[in-house]
Amino acid sequence: MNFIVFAILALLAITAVAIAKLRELWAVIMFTGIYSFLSASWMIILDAPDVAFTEAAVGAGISTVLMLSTMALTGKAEEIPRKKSLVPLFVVIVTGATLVYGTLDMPHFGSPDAPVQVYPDPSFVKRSEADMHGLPNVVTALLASYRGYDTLGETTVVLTAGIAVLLILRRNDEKDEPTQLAGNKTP
Amino acid sequence: MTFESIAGLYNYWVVIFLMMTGFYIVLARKNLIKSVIGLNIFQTSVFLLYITMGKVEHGTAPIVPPAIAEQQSHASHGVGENAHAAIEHADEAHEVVHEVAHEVALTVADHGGELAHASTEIIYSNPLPSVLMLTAIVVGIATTALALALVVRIREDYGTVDEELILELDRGE
Amino acid sequence: MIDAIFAHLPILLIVLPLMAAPCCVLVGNGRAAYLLALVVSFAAFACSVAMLGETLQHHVVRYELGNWSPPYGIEYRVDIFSGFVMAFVSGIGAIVLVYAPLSVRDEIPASKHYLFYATYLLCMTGLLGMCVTGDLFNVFVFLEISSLSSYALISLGRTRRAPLAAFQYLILGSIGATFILIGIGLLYQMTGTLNMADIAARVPHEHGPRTVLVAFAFLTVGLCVKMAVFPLHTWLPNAYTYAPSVVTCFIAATATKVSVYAFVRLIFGIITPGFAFDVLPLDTELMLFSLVGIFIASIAAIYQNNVKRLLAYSSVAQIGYMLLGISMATPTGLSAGIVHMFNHALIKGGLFMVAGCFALRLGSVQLSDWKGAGRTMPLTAIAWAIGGLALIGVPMTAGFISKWLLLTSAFETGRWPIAVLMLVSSLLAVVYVWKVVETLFFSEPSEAAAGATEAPLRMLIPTYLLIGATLLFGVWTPYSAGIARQAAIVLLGGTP
Amino acid sequence: MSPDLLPNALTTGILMATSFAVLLTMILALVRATLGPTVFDRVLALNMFGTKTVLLISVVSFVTGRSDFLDLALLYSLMNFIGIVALLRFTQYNSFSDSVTSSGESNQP
Repeated sequence: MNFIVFAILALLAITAVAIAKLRELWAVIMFTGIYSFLSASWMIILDAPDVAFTEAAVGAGISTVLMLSTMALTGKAEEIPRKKSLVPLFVVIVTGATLVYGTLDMPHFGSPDAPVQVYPDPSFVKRSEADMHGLPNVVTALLASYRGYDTLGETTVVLTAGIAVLLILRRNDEKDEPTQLAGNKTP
Repeated sequence: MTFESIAGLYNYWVVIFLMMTGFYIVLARKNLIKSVIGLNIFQTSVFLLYITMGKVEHGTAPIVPPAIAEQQSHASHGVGENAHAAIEHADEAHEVVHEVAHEVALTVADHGGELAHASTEIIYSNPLPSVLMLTAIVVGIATTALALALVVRIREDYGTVDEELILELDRGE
Repeated sequence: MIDAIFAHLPILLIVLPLMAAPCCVLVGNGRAAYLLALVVSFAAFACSVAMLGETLQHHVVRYELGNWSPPYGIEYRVDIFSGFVMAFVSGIGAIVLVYAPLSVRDEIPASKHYLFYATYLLCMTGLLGMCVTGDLFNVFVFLEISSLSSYALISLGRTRRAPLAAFQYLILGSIGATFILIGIGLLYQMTGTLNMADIAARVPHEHGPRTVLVAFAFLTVGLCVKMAVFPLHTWLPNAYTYAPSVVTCFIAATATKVSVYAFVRLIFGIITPGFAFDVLPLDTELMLFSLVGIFIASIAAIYQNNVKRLLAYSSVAQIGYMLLGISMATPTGLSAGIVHMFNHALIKGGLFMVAGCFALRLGSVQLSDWKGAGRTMPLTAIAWAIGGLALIGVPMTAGFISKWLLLTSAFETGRWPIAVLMLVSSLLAVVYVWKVVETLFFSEPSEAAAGATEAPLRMLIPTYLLIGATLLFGVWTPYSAGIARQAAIVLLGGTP
Repeated sequence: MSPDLLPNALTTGILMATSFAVLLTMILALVRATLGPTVFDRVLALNMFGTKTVLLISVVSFVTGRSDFLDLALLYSLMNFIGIVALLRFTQYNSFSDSVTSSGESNQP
């Protein structure tokens, strides 16, 4: 199994760098889809098939289509090459170094006595067995019960985004143009 | 820095590298669509960070195999009965009694433990990070959709999606 | 029946605006949506005042959602501090809605009105949700609800720069939110729980503080973006300037305050002040950034010719005062920070309302168009003068109370230089407030101002409600500084 | 996990070899996709990459003995298909987009 993980990690890194380097936007978008696929594959190996499922459908599916259609609306968009500033690179390196520094005291990957695995006791899996009367998929059980309120919030986020997109893209009819346009108005 | 800690942490470092690549794309790119893409990569990598946390060695996905699940649903109803009774129970209640169910119940009978602990020998990874990330993925796509709508709007108004050109247009006003 | 309602107050507060928002979309009519939003926002205000009353009696009100007890389920945890913030956020939300219709009709196309009110309610839901919840991940979810709706609201501005400002805010805001998500993840990894009180109890201070430290740093940076603390404030001036007047009033008065609330919660409720201020030298850093921010933003405000932009820079400066109070970590200092959140919400809300009145009548927020408007629109102009005095911190106004508390705290902790710097920075506020007052009263009327009439009563009354409140809370403080002090004592671990 | 769900040594060996081959193909496809040079090279390479991901998931699900992950592979292939169709549509109707945006601009007098 190990070499599969290594290979997927390497592919992920290559894809990320390729996305940063490439200029043709459509290729970048497709690579973003690939990136989502790859991370979803890794998620399967990390025992999170539900997230992998959603990431593949949402990350690789919906967002790719959204981006491609945006590009269709905005016309051919190629990045204009410019002299690069070093400030972003500096910020990113500092942030990354901070994060790496933070990992030094983390429980090791997969460690069974990490706080995440030992607390709360009984674990979510055990608890949901009793509470959900043996619903097989614990993730679904959690999503709808203990963290059901987050799920309501998630639905609200989608509602917000839907209303917001309507609000932004809706065309103004001629008749209901604002009574005045910016600037001089004498009532 | 021992080899052990490198072996234990390299996953996180790769994830950090991925996150920072996404972050760099957001900061460095002047094309609005590309910024959104960078944001996407950044967020996807954070999902990976969470999922990495939930994984436990020799663990498996927190989906209880159907056979065991059925066994458990019985167990949770019949707490207090002994293991032997449960086997009988399972036998008569299900026409298709799975081997697995049988085995698990037998193991439990050997240990004399409680039925609620029927699945102790399977280690499950922590499901909570998965649950959180399901929410976060949806939040992420909502943000992307909103951002792209704004990009379309900006392009309608300015005729370009390049931030520097737009700022030049604004200065020229 | 009443008991049942009281038992479910915390969730009612969120569910009311949340459910009203899709209803607004469904009715599809601007007027009906407005009435619905108005009723619901006042109901939410009533709920949060009742909630505040509860917390004043019992100190902490807990509500387990779906009866799942923490750490498994999500818990609502309302103490005096959150009750106070909720009360003024929903109160200002309601008053801004009273003010809204004429300005909205002027600035936003009619076909979008019902969507506008729905988004407004969602924004309010998000802000209130951040205050009420006791679960860290839930904070993130509600933060995103409020952020997404505010991006959309800002993009509605009349000029083409509004969508661009919203986009820039979206990018920075999402980076901030992602930082917060990383911070939450690291804290979760070190503790195994997401419940704030539980994290506070379980967070390892001795063993392995490096991860906790980084988690804290990321949460701080993320929240600083949302608070618009000085070096990360770049989104704020454009967003406030180009957003429709009503949106600016609401967001300026509430959104940054709720982020400050989350930050205070983080320091005092999760990481504990001992860790934040003793293990980490956060107090000195925070003080430094806030002082630099106060000065740079105030000076920037002086040079602005767009009144909304001037007020926006002033907001960045005022956030500095709040952080200054928080960083002192004494009961007086913290209560100064908290009461300044409230006072500044009143003052800035009021001043942006004044700007909205002028924008309606003069069609512009450029200072050059406001020349001499004090003669034709005296009531509106006087409201500006009063609000400006409160912003400076003149005695008998609300601004004085918070600055007085800040000064007291600075003296108590022996930080003389800070007291002096604060007084100097108040002089900068005098300069930019006076600049506008001078334009309004002492220059020849511009073409637009000469023909202008007084702002309509429907807008003046809510404006004067907020401006009057700044005078009221300048002399009568049991319900502003008094509650803030109790909240501060509870946050610092005492009993009021 | 019951023993009969897990593959035996020989099967594991074969599965490992398969995944190795699939991964190698994925890397080659990715290289082609990055280098280009023409649009069609890239589209083909990306499509192939997606297909190989589906294969990899299937193999992994057999290695770990959880064949219930196979429906994920199905979803992946579906998404891959949608992505490629969207992409091709875009490359075909590239000119179409211009007319859309120009009509958008004509709204502003």
